[in-house]
Order: sequence, then structure tokens, then C-alpha cells
Amino acid sequence: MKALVHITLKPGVLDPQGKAIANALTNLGFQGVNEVRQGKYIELDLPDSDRASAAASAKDMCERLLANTVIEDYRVEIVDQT
Amino acid sequence: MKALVHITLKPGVLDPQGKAIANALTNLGFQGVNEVRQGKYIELDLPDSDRASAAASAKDMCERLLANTVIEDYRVEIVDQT
Amino acid sequence: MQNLSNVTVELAAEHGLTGGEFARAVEILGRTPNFTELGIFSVMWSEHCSYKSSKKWLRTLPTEAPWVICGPGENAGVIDIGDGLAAIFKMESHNHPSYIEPYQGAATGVGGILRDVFTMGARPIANLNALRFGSPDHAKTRHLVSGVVAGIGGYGNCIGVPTVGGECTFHTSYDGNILVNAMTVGIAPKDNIFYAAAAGIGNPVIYVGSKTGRDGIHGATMASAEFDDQSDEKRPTVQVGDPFTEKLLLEACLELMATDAIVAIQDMGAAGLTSSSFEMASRGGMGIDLDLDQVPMRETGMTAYELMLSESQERMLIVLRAGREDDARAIFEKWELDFAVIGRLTDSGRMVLKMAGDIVADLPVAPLAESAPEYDRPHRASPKLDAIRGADVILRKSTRDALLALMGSPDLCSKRWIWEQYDHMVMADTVVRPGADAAVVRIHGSNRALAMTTDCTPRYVFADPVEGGKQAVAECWRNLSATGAKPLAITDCLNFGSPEREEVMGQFVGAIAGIGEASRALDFPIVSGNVSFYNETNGVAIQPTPSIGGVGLIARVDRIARVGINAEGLAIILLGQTVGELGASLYLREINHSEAGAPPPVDLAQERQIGEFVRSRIESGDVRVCHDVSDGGLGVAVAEMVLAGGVGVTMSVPNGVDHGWWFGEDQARYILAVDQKSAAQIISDSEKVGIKATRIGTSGGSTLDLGADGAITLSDLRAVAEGWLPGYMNA
Amino acid sequence: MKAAVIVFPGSNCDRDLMVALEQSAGAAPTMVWHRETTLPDVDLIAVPGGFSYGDYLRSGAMAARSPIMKAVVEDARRGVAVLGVCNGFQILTESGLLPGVLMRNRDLRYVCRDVFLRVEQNDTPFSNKYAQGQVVKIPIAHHDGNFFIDSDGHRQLEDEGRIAFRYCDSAGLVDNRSNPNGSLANIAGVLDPSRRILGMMPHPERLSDPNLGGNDGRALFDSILNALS
Ligand SMILES: Nc1ncnc2c1ncn2[C@@H]1O[C@H](COP(=O)(O)OP(=O)(O)O)[C@@H](O)[C@H]1O
Ligand SMILES: [Mg+2]
Repeated sequence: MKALVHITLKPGVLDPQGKAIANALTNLGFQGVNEVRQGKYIELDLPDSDRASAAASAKDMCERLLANTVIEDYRVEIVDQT
Repeated sequence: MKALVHITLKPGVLDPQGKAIANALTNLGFQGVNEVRQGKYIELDLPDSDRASAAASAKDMCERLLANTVIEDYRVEIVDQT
Repeated sequence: MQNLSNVTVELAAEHGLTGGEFARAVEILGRTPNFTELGIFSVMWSEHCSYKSSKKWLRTLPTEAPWVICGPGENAGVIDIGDGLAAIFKMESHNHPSYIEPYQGAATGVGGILRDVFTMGARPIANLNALRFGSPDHAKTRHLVSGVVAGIGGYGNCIGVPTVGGECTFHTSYDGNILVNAMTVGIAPKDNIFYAAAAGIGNPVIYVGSKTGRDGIHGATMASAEFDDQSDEKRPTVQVGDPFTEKLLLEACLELMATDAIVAIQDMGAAGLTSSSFEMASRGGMGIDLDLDQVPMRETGMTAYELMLSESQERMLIVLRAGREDDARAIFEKWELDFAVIGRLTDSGRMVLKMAGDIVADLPVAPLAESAPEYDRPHRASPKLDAIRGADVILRKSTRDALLALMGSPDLCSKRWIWEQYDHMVMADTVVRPGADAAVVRIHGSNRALAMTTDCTPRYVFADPVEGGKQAVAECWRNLSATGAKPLAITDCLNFGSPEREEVMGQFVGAIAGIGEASRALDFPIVSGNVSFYNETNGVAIQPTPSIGGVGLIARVDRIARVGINAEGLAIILLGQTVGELGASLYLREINHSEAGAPPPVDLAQERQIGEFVRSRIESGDVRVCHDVSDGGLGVAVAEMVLAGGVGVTMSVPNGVDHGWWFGEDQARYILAVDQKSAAQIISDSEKVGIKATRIGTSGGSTLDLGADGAITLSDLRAVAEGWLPGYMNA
Repeated sequence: MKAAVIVFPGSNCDRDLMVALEQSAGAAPTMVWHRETTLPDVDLIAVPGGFSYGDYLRSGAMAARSPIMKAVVEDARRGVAVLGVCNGFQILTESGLLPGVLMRNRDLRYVCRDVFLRVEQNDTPFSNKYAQGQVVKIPIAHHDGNFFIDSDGHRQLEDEGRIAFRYCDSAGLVDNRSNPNGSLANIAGVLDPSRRILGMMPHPERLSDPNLGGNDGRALFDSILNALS
């Protein structure tokens, strides 16, 4: 099973990278970009054979390492191996 | 319109971050994690009012700034403002 | 044996081998090489690995001195620095990869040169980098500067080696071919240096570090081919650097080196497993059997060809004493690195590669190395140009305005924006940080230090390759002397266009002649180096750029000179002759938009005499403030001293001088700032030995007072000098 | 005073910190490898700068979950003093010993240079040899030093006097121009409620020797010696 994990900053948490990207885009001539938020996207190739257990372990990984839950939210999606 | 952009390393390109995360997960006791790949996830809040033009400008942004197309692939998805 | 049939002259040509080279390969083997063997021939005989166009000339360079422990030919040069220690250093180019992918190209350049140094047993103590970018107006320049600097910092900062110096200049000739030259200096116990010559039949060959992927296959041939308009699209796989793994590899190798398990060790750089295994075997006159199935692989389905040519980073090849495998394995496992026994040394004199039970390549080692092609390419000397002096130029700006324009020009402005992105203090031994003539790094736990710098003035080399070659060495020597260091040895990184063009080859031959002459005259031997040809696009070559990296020794860190004028009432003294040479000067280029004229001639005897005099006065403690005069001449040198120390100067300008006096780039000159008492003594001492010494000003206040030409406040000067690069990068 | 310095595989200021501690305390600290699970009996645990595990994912994240950090957290809860410098600060926030996070620098670039700090609290084991409000020069070298905490957390830090150092100019002025990385309220170092745990981005160990361009970091190590022996 594959777990696709999105980690994003919680609303209200400052995002220096997103802000800098927005600036750079404006400098490149893209007008009116309102906001940019940068997060992480992690693909995990897991040994679990059913979706529920894969989802549970991916969630556990997020809680324990992948996300800093003080400032970050995460979202896990399970897909069959391609 | 909102553009959701996924930036991932091209297949075959070394992912030092993914490798280190996989190691750390193993050390934390998660068994059998085969591979981890880390990418970026960027949310852009764009001024465009139709999907086609939002997609086009997001693609342009990827080519010109967001992705390093020598080693990275990108994927753009357009969603209505939430 | 596989693929016997499909290797043709055409396929060989695609691999960069000429018809003659291919014929020689067939002759050596007594048959047509298979595809894997062709790949091996192509990288081993590439310009990058074989030095086929440069060998003849490199042999003419002086490489010996009583303090040289190991000259060119090994991974890096080794010199004796006393107290049982050796300094190990080298500079290398990573030009083409950095143009294609600036961050990773520059990062892996740093990674590669670090491995060259620690593979010999040294702990790296400093990095430097010499950078050449295209015109600031060129569309790509900003992106390249930003990526290269971030990449150098990203790698060096993470591994924890301070990046303490370098150069960064701009010229339109680099628009399509930037130069990224990285240098590493390390320190090792003198009696525990590691070499790459394999020995001991039956000894195991070990692979350690990262796994092998399909990275940068054909990097070595890429580094040996010119660009054309399509190269942007071709975008060959570039390597990605992993500085964290390199840090582990460094610590693990040093740990293993503290035992006596290693017979030979060689990093896998350009042409990866091929060149490392071949070089080890050929240096030791050994044969080698490799079982490619044992190579740690990152991807599935890799072929022998790919495994042999991959340029995956952070890997090493080691020959161990038989029976020490387990000790070594334990160390690499502790550091969480791959470790595999992939072969044995043999007495066959052949390199035999096996995969899945088949022999996939079988090549004779010595013939392949010995009959590597060597060319005496036709070369044409550059035409001699006339000198240009003050009287020959139209005055376009006042002294004051010209000085401000120069201080704010891309080449002369402060490079703080760059070095602040480099951790230049980690290891807590950086005594003189970037921004001076040479960086000074203390030898850990002692009161001694090494001074180091990189130098080259490409516009001089372009105008007159011989004088330019001399000047690069002389300036390097001078920058070390200005800190009080005794210059010991140099590494060079020779960046040129295509050697297949007579005028480029002429530049190369001329520059080598000049470098050799200066290095002999200054007792400053060349102990390591690198050649990078084919730096050209659509037939337009870069300005010839032989970067010179120098290392000197400081006996007492409390007896060094610094650039900054930091006290009031000091006498400012100029040592050396001023004729006012403006040919090929920055003044001419920036103010009069002309790149004409002969560069300033280099008088090596004077260079040596004045440099030694200066050093003796720094060593005696009489001189604590000193700066050499180079780009931009006297005016710029004084302005830099004022900015570095924060105290102004009132110049005493001799009567009747013109812009040649202010901005001429005459060589062999230093500026000292000393107290009044020592001033008289120094002037009379220098005159006694025939060194011209002129008092040109007095320190004090917060302006640089140019006499009749007006004054500049320190804050204006600082705003101009510090403003250009950040302004450019943030635009 | 007995000290331990934690060594992660990518630590690169471990030696620098050891030298500075030894210089003040007269005795070399014990170096403790990240795979250990217990610490020797010490008065101070120092977590050095560097790139503990390459600083991949988030600075300090993987180090905070390494075996030795369990022991560090336990000993800290028992009252052993803990100093985290640079990456060490990032590790202490990731492990929950200190509040807040260290995000990417405001302008996204790594920055290495001397900065000025104002000593905001001198009644701690780490700063008793400085004067309250003293301005000191100490270098920074980091990519992720942009301190952030939510407004309640910030208020709490201010109210409880737990901001140890703030970035300022040479005259002690704390403003946006003297902020090198975008840190909230120019915060350069914070204390835990017991004031026995300090995390700071600047590197006092790098300016503890006049040959290196300054000695203002020395007093921090002397303070520790003074408080803990
Ligand atoms: N790419 C760079 N990396 C680090 N330091 C640099 C770089 N470019 C320039 N510098 C530093 O800026 C200072 C001035 O450089 P330069 O003008 O080349 O000196 P000089 O004329 O004495 O050779 C030196 O201290 C040099 O080390
Ligand atoms: Mg100089």
C-alpha cells in the first residue's frame, strides 16, 4: 500500500516560504497572487496489506515524526500500489 | 481559483530527505517501510476566474519558479475557492 | 561476453572517441569492445580523466620543494607544515553541471573536492570557491548566482566545514559557461597519509557510502564536450548531493583510517566506479576482479554499463588488508552506510567484471592506461598588446566618482551577500574571515595557522596568457604574504575553451608557461590541480581562467596582519613601484568601457623581494595592518582598508599624478598602516634594500579624503560597496 | 561542574562546544553518542549545533526522536540544566522541552554573521555573568532560526520573563532592522519555566576566544560554571 501524506501549516501560522514565493512570483510579473502556502508531500511505500492498517500506521508516523502537530496539520490518503 | 501544486522528484533522482525519513521511521520501530519520497505541496490563491487560465498560469509558475524541471516533475490541480 | 556485434565506430563517436582512439581500443583488446567496455574506454580516455590535451604541458610545471610530500597525481597534494602535520589540498571544477543545475551542480562540486581531500586521510578544515558568472545583464545570471551560492553553502554548511574564501566576478564571456571551482584544505598526521595504489594479491576491494543509482551517467564526457544551443534541452541526469551522508562517510573513513586496515583508498568521482577501480589497479600494477552483483544499488535492473559509469555521489572504494573486512564493516554499519565486498585484487593485470555469472568486461589495465591518447595540439600565441598609461586615456570621471563607481562595480563590490550564506566559522578556528586578502584558519589546538586564497585575473590572461599566468600565481603569493603567512604551495584549476582551437590552445600553453615561471621564481610549487576544457558555447570561449589556490603557513596567530585600518594617526605607506599601468584594468573596463591594452607586467624578483620584506615585518610584530594592491589599484586598495577597519584616511597625493596613479594595477605592491615611529624605520629599511616606499596618507576621521579630488564619507563608501550585490540579487 | 555534550551523526559544533565548556570548567565534558539510552551523572547537558540528521524533514525533528533524547528529557525533568545551541535549540523545541518552533529564515537564506544580542534575563544559570540589558556580540549561523509561537505562548514568555536574549543593534535597539531572521519579537533565546533549560540560536562557543574576533560568548560558559558547581 502507498500512503500519500500532505502536511500543511495550520491556519494562522506564519509561512515564510509561502510568503517569499508569493513575492518572487510577483517579481516575475504574475499579478494578483493572493496567497501562497507551502507544505510537504510525502509518499510512503508501506508493507501493510489492507487500507485500514496502512492508514493507521501512516497516521501514527505523522503524529510521531512527520508532522510537528504544534504548527502543522496532516492528511493521509491510501492508494493501492501502482 | 486555487491551484494545488505537487512537486516531486523525477523517478531515479536521489532523494536524500526521503532516505533519511525512511531510516528515522525504521529507528522509531516502523518495520518494512520500503521507500519514502518527499516532495512539496504548494497552494496558490490565484486571481484568475476560469479554470483554464488558472491552470495555465500555475503551469507557467511551475516552469519558471516553483519546480526545478531538471530534477523535478510537477502536477497542477485547480479547485474552486473554498 | 555480451553485445559484441553492435559496437561500431559511430557508437564510439557518440561516446566521444575519435576513429583513431577507437582503433587503438580494438588493438589493445585484440577484438571489438562490447558496450560496457566501450563505456569504460570512453570515460577513461575522455579529456576529463585522461588529460590528453594537457598532459604534455602539465609536465613542465614545477612540483617539488623540500616541504612537498606528494605532488600531482594523487587525489590531492600534500605538504609538510611542521609539528608532524601535513596540509592536503586541491581545487576542482564543476562548471558544466553547475550551469545545468546550479544548486546541485555546485553542491556536488563541493562534495567531490571534500572527498578528494579526506580520501587521503585529512580532516577538511576549510573550503574556498572561485566563481565566474556571465554579465549581470544576462537573463540567466541571477538565477545561476543564487543557485550556485545556495548549493555551495547547502553542502559545506551541513557537513560542517567552514567556507572561508574565494572569488566572484562577472564577464560576458561566461554567459553560457559559468565557472564553479571548489577548493578544500585538510590536515592529516604526516605519517598517516593514504594513497590510491592498490597492493596485495587477494586483498578485498570494498565499496562504501551511498548506493549506486543512474545519476549523471556520462558526466565525465559531458565535462569534456562543448555546449550548443540544444544542451539546455538535453538536460542530462544531474547528481543530487547528500551532505549528511558525506558527513557520515567522512567520519567513518577517518575512523577506519585510525586503524591499519586500509591498503589503498580512492573516492568515486567523475566516471565513478570505472575510474576509481582502474586508477587503483593501474597505480599499483595490479589486476582486479569485480563482482558487480555485489554493488549496492538504488534502482532495479541496472546494467553493468550503468553501474560502471554512474556518478552517484558519496561513495568510496577501499582496498583492505585481507581479514579486516569485519572490523571495517562494523565501522560503516555504525555510521549507517552501505558496505560491500565487491572484488579482489589479482595478479592478472586485467580488470575483469562479472555480473550474473557472466564476464561482462575484460580489459588489460596497464595498456589501457599507458596507451591513453596524448595530443600535442596545434597552438597559436596571442598577439602582444601595447601598454596603456594614464596619459593615454580620456578622463571620463573625477577621481572621486571613478572610485565610487569602481567600489560599486560587480567585480569589486563586497561579496558579503555570498559569504554570509556560508558558515565560515564552524570548527571555531577561523581567525581571518572572508573579506580579507587571504583567510586564516588556525590549526586546531595550536597557535599556528594556515592562510589560504584563490586568485586569477582572467582579463589579464586573455590579454597576455604568459603574463596573466604569472600574475595569477604572483597575486596568490602576495595575498598570502599580506597576512604574514609563508606561501608554501598551490593547486590550480585551469579553465579554458576548446583545446581543438589553436588560439585557445595557445592561451593554455602561454598560461602554463607563466604559471610555471612564477611558481619557480617564488618557490611556490604546484602540488595538485585540474583541467577543465571546452568551456565554450557556439564557438565562443570563456576568458582563459587558470584559478590558483594557495596555502601558506603562519607561525603565530597573534602575529598576523589584517586589512582594516582601525586606529587614528597611522602612517599609510605604499611599498613598490607605481608606473600607472591601465591596460586590461578594471578602471578602463568600468569607467571607459574598454578592455584594451597589455596587462601590468609581473616582475617576479621584485614580487619576491617585497613580499618577503613585508612578511618579515609582520612576523616581527611591527606591521599589523597590510593589504596588497590588485584590481582597481591604489585607490581601491585604500578604500577597502578604510571600510574594513572603519577609520578614514587623508591621502597625500604626489603632485602631477593622473588616474594611472590612482587606479593603475601595477603588481608587487602592498599598503601598510603603521604608527609614526615604525613608519620612518620601515621607509628607511626598505629604501636600504632598494624597495620603493612612499608615504601616501594618514589615518583618522570618518572620511576618505582624496586631496584636491574631494572626499568620500565612510557611510557613502560603504553604501556603494555593500549595495551592489544584494541590490542586484533582490531586483 | 560535570557536563555532557550530545553527539548526533550530523552534529558539527560538538567539538566547538566541548572546547568552550572545557575552557571555562577546566574539565572536558563527556561526549554522548545519540544511540545511547542513558546519560552519565552530570550538572549540564549541552545539545550542540549542526545538522543532526541532515536537518531533513524539519530541523531537529529526527534528532528529537533519537534514543538519547528520552534520557535528556527525563534528566531535564529532574532538574538537570540543559543548553541547546542552534540545532540544539531546534531539537529542544521539537522534543517539547521548549515552546515554539524555529522556521525558515524570513528571506529563506542561510545566514552566518555576528549579531548583537541584548541580555534580557541575567538571573539564570546561563547568564549570571552578564549584566541585565548588556549588549553582546555573538555569531549566528543557521537556515531555520525564525522563532515563532502563537500569541498566547508569546504573552506567557513575556510575562514570565523567559525570553533570554533578543537580537538588537550595537546600541541595544531591538527593531526589525536588527532582526536577522524574522524571529517573533526578535527572540534569540528562550527559557523553560524552571529557567534551567535554555535554547538559543546564536553560537556563544564561536566567540569565546579573542583570536576569533571576540570573547563575549565566554561569560555564558563562565555563568554555567558559576551556577552549577
Ligand atoms: N565566492 C566567494 N566565497 C567566499 N568568499 C569570497 C567569494 N568571493 C569573494 N570572497 C571574498 O571576498 C574578499 C575579496 O575578494 P577578492 O576581491 O577576490 O580579493 P583579492 O583581490 O584580495 O584576491 C576575499 O576575502 C574573498 O575571500
Ligand atoms: Mg588581495
